[in-house]
Amino acid sequence: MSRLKKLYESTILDHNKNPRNFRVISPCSNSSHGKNPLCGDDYFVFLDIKEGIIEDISFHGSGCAISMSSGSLMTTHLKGKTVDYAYQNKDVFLKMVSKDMTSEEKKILGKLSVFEGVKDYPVRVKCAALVWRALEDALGKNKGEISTE
Amino acid sequence: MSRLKKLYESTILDHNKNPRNFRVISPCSNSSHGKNPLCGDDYFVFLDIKEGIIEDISFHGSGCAISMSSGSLMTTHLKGKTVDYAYQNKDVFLKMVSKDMTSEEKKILGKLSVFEGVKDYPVRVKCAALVWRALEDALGKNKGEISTE
Amino acid sequence: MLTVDEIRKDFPILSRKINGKQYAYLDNTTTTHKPLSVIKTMTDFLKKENSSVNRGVYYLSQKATARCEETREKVQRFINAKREEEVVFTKGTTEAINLVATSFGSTLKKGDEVIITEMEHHANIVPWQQVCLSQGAIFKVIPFSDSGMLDQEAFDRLLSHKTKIVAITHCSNVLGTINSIKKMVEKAHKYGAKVLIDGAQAIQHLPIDVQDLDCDFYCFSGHKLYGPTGIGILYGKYELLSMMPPYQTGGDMIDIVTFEKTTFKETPYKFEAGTSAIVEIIGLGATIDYLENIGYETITLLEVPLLEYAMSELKQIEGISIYGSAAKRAGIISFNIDGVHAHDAGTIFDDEGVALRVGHHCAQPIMTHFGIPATIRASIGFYNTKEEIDKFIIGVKKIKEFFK
Amino acid sequence: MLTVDEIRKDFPILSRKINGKQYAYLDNTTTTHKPLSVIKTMTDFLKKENSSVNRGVYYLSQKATARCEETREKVQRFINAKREEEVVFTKGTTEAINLVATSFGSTLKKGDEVIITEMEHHANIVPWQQVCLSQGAIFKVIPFSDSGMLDQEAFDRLLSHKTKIVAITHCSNVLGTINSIKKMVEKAHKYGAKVLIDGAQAIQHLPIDVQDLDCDFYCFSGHKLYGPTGIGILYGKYELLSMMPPYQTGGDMIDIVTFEKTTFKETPYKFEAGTSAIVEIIGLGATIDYLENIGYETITLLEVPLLEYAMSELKQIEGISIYGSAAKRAGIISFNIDGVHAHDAGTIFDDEGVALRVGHHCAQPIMTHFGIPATIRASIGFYNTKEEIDKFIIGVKKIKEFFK
Ligand SMILES: Cc1ncc(COP(=O)(O)O)c(C=O)c1O
Ligand SMILES: Cc1ncc(COP(=O)(O)O)c(C=O)c1O
Repeated sequence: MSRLKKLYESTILDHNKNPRNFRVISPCSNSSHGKNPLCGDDYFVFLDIKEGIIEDISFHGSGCAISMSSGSLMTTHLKGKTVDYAYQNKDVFLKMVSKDMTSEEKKILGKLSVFEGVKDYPVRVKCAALVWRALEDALGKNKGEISTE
Repeated sequence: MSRLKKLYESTILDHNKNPRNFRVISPCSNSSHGKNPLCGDDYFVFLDIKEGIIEDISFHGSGCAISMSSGSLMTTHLKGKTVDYAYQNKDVFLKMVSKDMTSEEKKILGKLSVFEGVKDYPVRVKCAALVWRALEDALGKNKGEISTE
Repeated sequence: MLTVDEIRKDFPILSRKINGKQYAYLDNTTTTHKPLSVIKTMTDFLKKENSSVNRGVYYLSQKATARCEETREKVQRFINAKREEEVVFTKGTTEAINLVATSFGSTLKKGDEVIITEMEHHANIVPWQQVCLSQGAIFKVIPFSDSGMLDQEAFDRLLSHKTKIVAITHCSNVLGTINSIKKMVEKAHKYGAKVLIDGAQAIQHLPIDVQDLDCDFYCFSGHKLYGPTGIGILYGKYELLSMMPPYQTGGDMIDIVTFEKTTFKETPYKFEAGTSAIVEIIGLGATIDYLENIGYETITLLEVPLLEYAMSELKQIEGISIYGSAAKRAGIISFNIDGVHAHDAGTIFDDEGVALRVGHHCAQPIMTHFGIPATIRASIGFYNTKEEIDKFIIGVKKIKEFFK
Repeated sequence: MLTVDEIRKDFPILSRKINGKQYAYLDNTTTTHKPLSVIKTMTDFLKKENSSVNRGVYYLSQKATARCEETREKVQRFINAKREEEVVFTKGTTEAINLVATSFGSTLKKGDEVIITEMEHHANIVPWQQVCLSQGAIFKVIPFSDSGMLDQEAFDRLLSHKTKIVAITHCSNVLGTINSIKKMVEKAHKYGAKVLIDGAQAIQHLPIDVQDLDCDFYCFSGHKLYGPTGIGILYGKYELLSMMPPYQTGGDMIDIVTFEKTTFKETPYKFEAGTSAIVEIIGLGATIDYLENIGYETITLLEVPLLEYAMSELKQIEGISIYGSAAKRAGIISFNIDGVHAHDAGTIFDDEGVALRVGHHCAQPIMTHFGIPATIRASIGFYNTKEEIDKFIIGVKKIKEFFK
């Protein structure tokens, strides 16, 4: 069970029960729709970006504890930050959930490193990554739709 | 080789080299086209029947030694005989090439019993049977086409 | 009667430790394990008799051909088909349904109707949707009730002389419901409609008699019947198969090929283009031998008490939603634990050594019906034990605890 | 370099006595034997790791999924495809060609042209004939010369901007000819036509580099590559596979299913409906490992001297007609003995312990070309020996004697 406790870290369980920024921003400057048809995870990510700064960010939808808490922690982590910072964090996050990290990289992610346990569960990687993929898509083009499986 | 010598009995080899009744009867009362696409055996059987008597019978086409000699011996065996006799011989012949026979049945077939060795070669049964199947078809309807495989 | 302990000796994989953990295998709906006799038959063939079929005059090739045709006979007997020619080898249920939807479906005309049910697996939905699109036919759906029963009155209303084909699953792979096929076939036939039965799940649990059911087509897969992957069966009534055009084309299914025109063999060969899945066909033959030796009576006697036990234990746990409660059902239990996403439950079951499936089970319309993204599904085979059910129930309780 | 004696240890079936007789297996064009490592990989999976793919969150299911995807990567590397997504699992060459003829073929319009060659296997004739019939496209054929060479000038004349697809065998299963694919692809591409290569025979003898050939599709079967039955590969360029509609539909290849509309996954999954031939895919992975370990250089060094020896011995016998004498050729020898029907010869070869094939070899147009009903075909694999060729030559002489 200890490996499992690492996956379902208490922060994760908390953010799953009480997801932060779990709402729709409308109108917004950027958004995307991410879904994983295999397990039914399905989220929208909304951003309000002004001059390179993420002034507001939220997400909405449904899915497993990993994807839900990932959305909650991602939005918490990125609010008020620059778009560049978001891109950088996305890269490091996606690396973390599948590979080993340097301690430097770990520092960048801060609280997000609670998702480190995911890399021991290859089939759950896409759950943690889904909202980040949607974020990437939203940043790239203004409205979009993506699917991970 | 002895099993093989039984299959390729000397009568069979002879009738293969010098097939009897190897010609077209035209016009004729009954005919049929029999083929076995797998090995390319391809024969026509022609009959001239008057009042239940096979006044003339021939075959033409190409194929292996077993099918060729079968055509030659069948036509030799049936010329001048009744249609009923042909039907009866067909049944006994088809039985012989796949099952054991009684000595009585063997007597009916006469020379045709040289094909007894075929039953040890299941894939060759259809070669021996082809002209007989065509005969059956020709007797049933007036012109036809059949295929064995 | 064989006991489960005896049967489990034929499936050593069931007691194998994986990463130090012994799994309770409760994913028999997805695929089943294969008895040693089936594995050995396939291995022996590969090691000692490997050869192609329908082609050679030499000994091994004749023998391989005979063994494949022997399997056809075994299947014919197993499902009580009238003739061998009614048994077509496919690569699985999905291909069998695609074959019928494409070949028989090519006779559909604009305005003709195809009826399926709301509880179908995608394999028995999408091919019909596609053929309706291409032929301009109309696609209709029989709904089911929350208890998992097909709405027979709706079926009566949907049926008409426009109905050309009805495609129904014999047993739902999510709800476990065993549908009243015989009655539905009778109704459909009154309107001249043909009926295809998706038997992928049913044949694992019930003896099948296609003549008694009087269905026009019946499909199933080897790998869900304790047999090999890569092989399945399409049963079709002789008159129908005879008049249907071929599906895939190529070697072994043709009569004569010229560049102007090609003529095809008779059924079943005209539907079996290319080199057959020889080893898999031979393995399927051994599978049928194995199942006939156990017998469906024994299968029922082993499975039903396990299903009843699992259901009664599960119902005693609070906060569990179970989907499907038909009276006639197979050992397939779909449920959710309140407040827990099925995918999270799946991960914990794995940790606990319970192999089961979570997701939409290729039956998204059933998820839509209940307004859920996924279910947890435990499915019982004749080789499962009460201890394995206990392990599963403990897993459910741990998950509740974990996410409370 | 591995010697043939070492290699033969991997194929004990080659030295097995059948009815007291040891066979020279010279039917490698029809199907090949499987090395022990392939059989063991499949058996081990069935005994220890059996599970379904793409679905489960539990350990074995994840592992099975990973192993199937590993095979996809191996195939990609083996034929030097650019991306994994270009490798589609099918049940064999025949299905791969049918897939392209149906899916890509659905884009053909009235008056478009499809070019094949006179030396194709039925699998690369009939699907194109059928799609031309249904789409109103025009079917054209590149003839070959009596020596078994494609008429390149005729090809130049047939090509035009109307040409949409050219389907050519890499290696003729009757004549042994290895066609100049790269040059022909180049010509076809000048007119914007796509090229499908039937690699069923070639890949047994030659290393394949699809990027170098620049072909658009390449197809082959496991069972002709010393691997399992029931599995084959369609390689297709990513851009083409991406834009092509699905072929069969059902589970595992869909994105979202509602009764109104279904959306599909990306390539390769959109072409892989239903439960995969898991065991066979894993066996194909082991096959590629085995072949890479031997290496195509060794294969050539083993096969070519046998072919040359067999040819020179055969030519010394009077009254033999050999069909095909291309300079670049594989170890496939088709011939007839004057005055002896191929089928009679086949029976005597069997008696002599020589396993080879007689018939039209699913290439009736080649028979028509030479005005013959059938040929005797001996085909050489890397595990054959000089002694086996001697046995074959003795067989030829005995047959002549028998029917003299
Ligand atoms: C050149 C060629 N193409 C296609 C095929 C068909 O392959 P399969 O029967 O494995 O689908 C064969 C073998 O029979 C062949 O030799
Ligand atoms: C009811 C039902 N139909 C069809 C299928 C498809 O079977 P296969 O994937 O073996 O083709 C399945 C299994 O996935 C099923 O449960």
